[in-house]
Amino acid sequence: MNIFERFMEIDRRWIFLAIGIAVIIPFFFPLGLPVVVTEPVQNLYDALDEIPPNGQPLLLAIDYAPATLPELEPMSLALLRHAFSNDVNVAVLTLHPAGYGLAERAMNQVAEEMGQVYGEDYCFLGFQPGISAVILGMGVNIRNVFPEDAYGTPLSEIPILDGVRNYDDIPLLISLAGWSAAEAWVYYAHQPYGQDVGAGVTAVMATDFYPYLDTGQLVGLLGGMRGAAEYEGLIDHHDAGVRGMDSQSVIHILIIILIVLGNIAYFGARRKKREQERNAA
Amino acid sequence: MRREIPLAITFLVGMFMLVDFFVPHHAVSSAAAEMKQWGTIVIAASILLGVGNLIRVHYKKISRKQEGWGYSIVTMSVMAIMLFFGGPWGTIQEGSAFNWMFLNVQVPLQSTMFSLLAFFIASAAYRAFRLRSVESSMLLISAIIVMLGRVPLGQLLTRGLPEQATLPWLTEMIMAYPNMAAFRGILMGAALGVMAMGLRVILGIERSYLGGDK
Amino acid sequence: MAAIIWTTIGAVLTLSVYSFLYKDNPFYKFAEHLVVGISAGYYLVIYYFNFIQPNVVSPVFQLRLGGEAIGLGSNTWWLALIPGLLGLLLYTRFFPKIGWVGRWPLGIYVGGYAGLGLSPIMQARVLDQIGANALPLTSVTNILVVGGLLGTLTYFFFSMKHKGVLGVMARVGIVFLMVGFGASFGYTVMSRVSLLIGRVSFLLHDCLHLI
Amino acid sequence: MNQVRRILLVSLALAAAAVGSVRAQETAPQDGIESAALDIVPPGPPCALTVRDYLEHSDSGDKIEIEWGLSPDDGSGAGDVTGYVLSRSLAEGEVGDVLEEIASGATHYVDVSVEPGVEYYYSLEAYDGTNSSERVWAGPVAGRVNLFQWSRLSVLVLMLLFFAMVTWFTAAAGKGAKLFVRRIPGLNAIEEAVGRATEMGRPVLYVPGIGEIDNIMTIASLNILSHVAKITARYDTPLIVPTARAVVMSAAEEVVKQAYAEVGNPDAYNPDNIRYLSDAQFAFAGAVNGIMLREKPAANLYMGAFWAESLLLAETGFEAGAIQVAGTAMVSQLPFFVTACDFTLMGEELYAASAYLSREPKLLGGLKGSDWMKVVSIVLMVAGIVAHIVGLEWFVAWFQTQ
Repeated sequence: MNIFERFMEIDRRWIFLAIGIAVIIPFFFPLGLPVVVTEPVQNLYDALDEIPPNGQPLLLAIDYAPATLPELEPMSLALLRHAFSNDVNVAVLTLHPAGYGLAERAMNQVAEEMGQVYGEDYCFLGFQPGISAVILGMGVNIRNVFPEDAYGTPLSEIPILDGVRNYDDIPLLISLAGWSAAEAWVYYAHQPYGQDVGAGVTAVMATDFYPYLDTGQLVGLLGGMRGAAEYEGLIDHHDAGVRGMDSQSVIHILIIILIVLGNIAYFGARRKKREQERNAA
Repeated sequence: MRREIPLAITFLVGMFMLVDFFVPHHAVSSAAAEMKQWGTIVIAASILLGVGNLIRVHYKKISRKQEGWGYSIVTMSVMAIMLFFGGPWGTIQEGSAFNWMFLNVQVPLQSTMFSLLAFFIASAAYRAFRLRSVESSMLLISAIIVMLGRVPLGQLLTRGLPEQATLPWLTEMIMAYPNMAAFRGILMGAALGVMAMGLRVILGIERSYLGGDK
Repeated sequence: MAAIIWTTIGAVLTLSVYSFLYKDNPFYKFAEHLVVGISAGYYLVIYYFNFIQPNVVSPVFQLRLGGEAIGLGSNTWWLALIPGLLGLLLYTRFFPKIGWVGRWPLGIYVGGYAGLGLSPIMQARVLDQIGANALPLTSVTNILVVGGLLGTLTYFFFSMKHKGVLGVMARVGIVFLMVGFGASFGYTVMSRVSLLIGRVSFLLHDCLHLI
Repeated sequence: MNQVRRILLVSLALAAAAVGSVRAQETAPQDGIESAALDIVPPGPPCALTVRDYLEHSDSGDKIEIEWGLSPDDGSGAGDVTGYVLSRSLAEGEVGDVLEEIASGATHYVDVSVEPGVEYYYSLEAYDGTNSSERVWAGPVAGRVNLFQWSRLSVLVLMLLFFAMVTWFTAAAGKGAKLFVRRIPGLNAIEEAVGRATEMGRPVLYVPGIGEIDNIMTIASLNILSHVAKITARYDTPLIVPTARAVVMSAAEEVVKQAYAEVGNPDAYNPDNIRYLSDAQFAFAGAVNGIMLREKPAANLYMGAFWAESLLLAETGFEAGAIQVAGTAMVSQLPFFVTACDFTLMGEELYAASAYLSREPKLLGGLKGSDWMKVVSIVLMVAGIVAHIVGLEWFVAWFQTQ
């Protein structure tokens, strides 16, 4: 067995160890590499930027569960920071039963950081079970589905929701989800009611959403931690997204090096095999 | 009779839901909404079937002292604890013991299992991406371009080149065109497959899910 | 204090799962059986309180007692009985004589969702996609998209042999599929690494306070 | 609404300030506030108020469209109209409730809150901040319930065409017409994998995905499961089916039990091998990984709807040395199955496989119908491209339904 063959059959635990080390190192030695903004992110940024201040609210559906938190929470924070710094009102809700605490956490963190007042700048509608039924119901009247906010206040007593009846009064809706919720908003809010929908999804889901961008069913898209990092760049507030990108760089390069080494070993081993065959013949 | 009734129900309900899409009349949509609600309740009610199966399998393991029966005790006892916290004596609100168990045990366990994928994706790439044939080369090349184009370090590699030669641009191009075309093809093909099968389900030709024919 | 205990438990469980990367071991087995047990209890409780109680139990009991109407389907209290009964029918399978009745709720559920899905799928996944793909062949990218879709669709022809023109097109389709798979594989790496970063930051930041 | 009110308030303040400054030049001010004397001239009324049932999109009869001409003082004339107040009532001559305050310059409003079939009367007045114009009236009008969503006509047409083709081929197949179906490479692999497990005397693991039973992929998977169960029943190979949904578990039990009975080996059926593990995605994946490492199946079949757990399963299965065949229409998971498994049924192949395996002519008819629908799709697409070239944009717009 020559070195190539041995490398071909390398115990994959060495690969695991290399990945483990590669992800930890940038936590201690940040690289701070610049992030290039892509078009779907820019489009979402522009759509939010065009919402008139202190008027009809942005509807932010924080639909993620804990499993996709590291990718999607930086998006929530960046979007909320952008909205609040433009004085855009925000109504937050969630369609995921496990999303309640996460939505509240992101909302409260940014609201506190930027001195926003509950009810006058933002509000939290909470969770309602049933995905399509909730989305379709809101198209008729939001109050049918959410008669009161998450803390029991009737919606009519929340100033920023004054005069907000259904999607006609929502300039933009953004769903952040690691599952099919973002698609459900497209199907049940955009399709029947023409609501402008933007989405933030995990990087793996982003590929599924490209067709929707192309057909105009989505106004913009944030894909994974990278999307969050780009948005953080646009609003000039670097956070977990940009920090995580350093670890990403290192691991991506590591995997590519592994693939290249694997191929060198593959061809090396194949050549040796051929030589042996020739010698045998 | 035993076979016809469920098939007739399937047909009627299926056709009604099909019609719902085309008829804006609120009588239809509210009846459809009601039926959707029923569906979710049926599924919610089924959970006991599953948990019953789980209990049976683990109970057998424990009573027969099969290999690993100690772990079965773990499963059964934490389930009992969760039921106790969330059951009639407990509450499931924020800050309750039930919620704490969920947030501090189940959530970290699940997300850690999810994150194992970071390791597995590397080992799968190492093993499978070989320049063996035209097809596997295409797989490898597009994967490498996209991997480089997605991260800042890859972007630095082609900085200064005209835009059409930079890795992020190439990545966007691959994602937006060939990738989209391929996925649109799969999506359309699969949609037709789903529709043909859905139609067979409504018409009662397909009935494996009811547990076979007889 | 409580917070420290819970964080420590979280850290120990996290490391137990990672120990699986080395090999199957008692720590992993413990974590695996723990999460199965917890989630069984969790879903049982959540399904009851989120679906059964508000939509079946409450309407039936409250409305009969003359309370306020609640829940989505609450026009009449007996309407709420129907899904409750359907749910119960699932359990007739344990009684061989009436077991066949258990197929009714399945029929409603599967038939309903099959019917519900058909038209939106035709609309969003076929018609809209055709419309989006009807591009004037004036640029390289448009030709790529149209050609790629034609090829991929051809690959999925089942009732014709892939020979001649059809064979060439199906081959083009496979090449497009492979480029697409490679691209989305590469695209996904980032998402998976994000999760690992999340866990590592939990270990380093929340547990060990190193950063 | 809030915004309208704010606009009204701001315009009112501006108008008052403007009036104030004009007056200030004419007469010497006694004191600043008094000088802003109130405008006592009401604006001219809006003209030609018309109401009609909203027709543009087929609605459920809950919308009425209202149009009017601008007040002579809106934009021209005194130019001081700040908005319009629209009211709605159920009886002629009655003012009823204020429905909406509409900013000046608008001539159009859609009331989206009417009860279908009920007759309403509308009245509108112009408003200049202090005075209201005469009221203009219109009505009665009722929202008519539409029975068909016309914007979805193209969907219906294609659905009917598709159904017709499927039914026609199904009927033809039923009458004995020979339908050719090409070989699907992954299918033989399933049989080979099960065969190898039998040779090695090790179990077969069949994962029907984590989709609910309403997911068509799950239904296709149960079809394939029935076929696999028949092979394992014949050779007495244990078949382990872990599930993530209780209903899928009970359906899988029925399918496997049935298959064992059909082959004539009902005693070999072991109910403990059809297991519900967990509704939670990764708890399920973790437990299946445990089965792979501890019960050492020699063949792992993954058929159905999979999400992120796909690679978790497939990589562990590879490490455990099993032959792996996957099948899914989840586009996002295909890359992982393709790289980590020995064979993969991609997209529509999963549905085709389930029809193909049953070898029932009725099911093959559906395949033929789907193929012809692909031809129709391609023809439509080419027609769309031609339509773009010759400028018939309406053609493409017709099947883009939003």
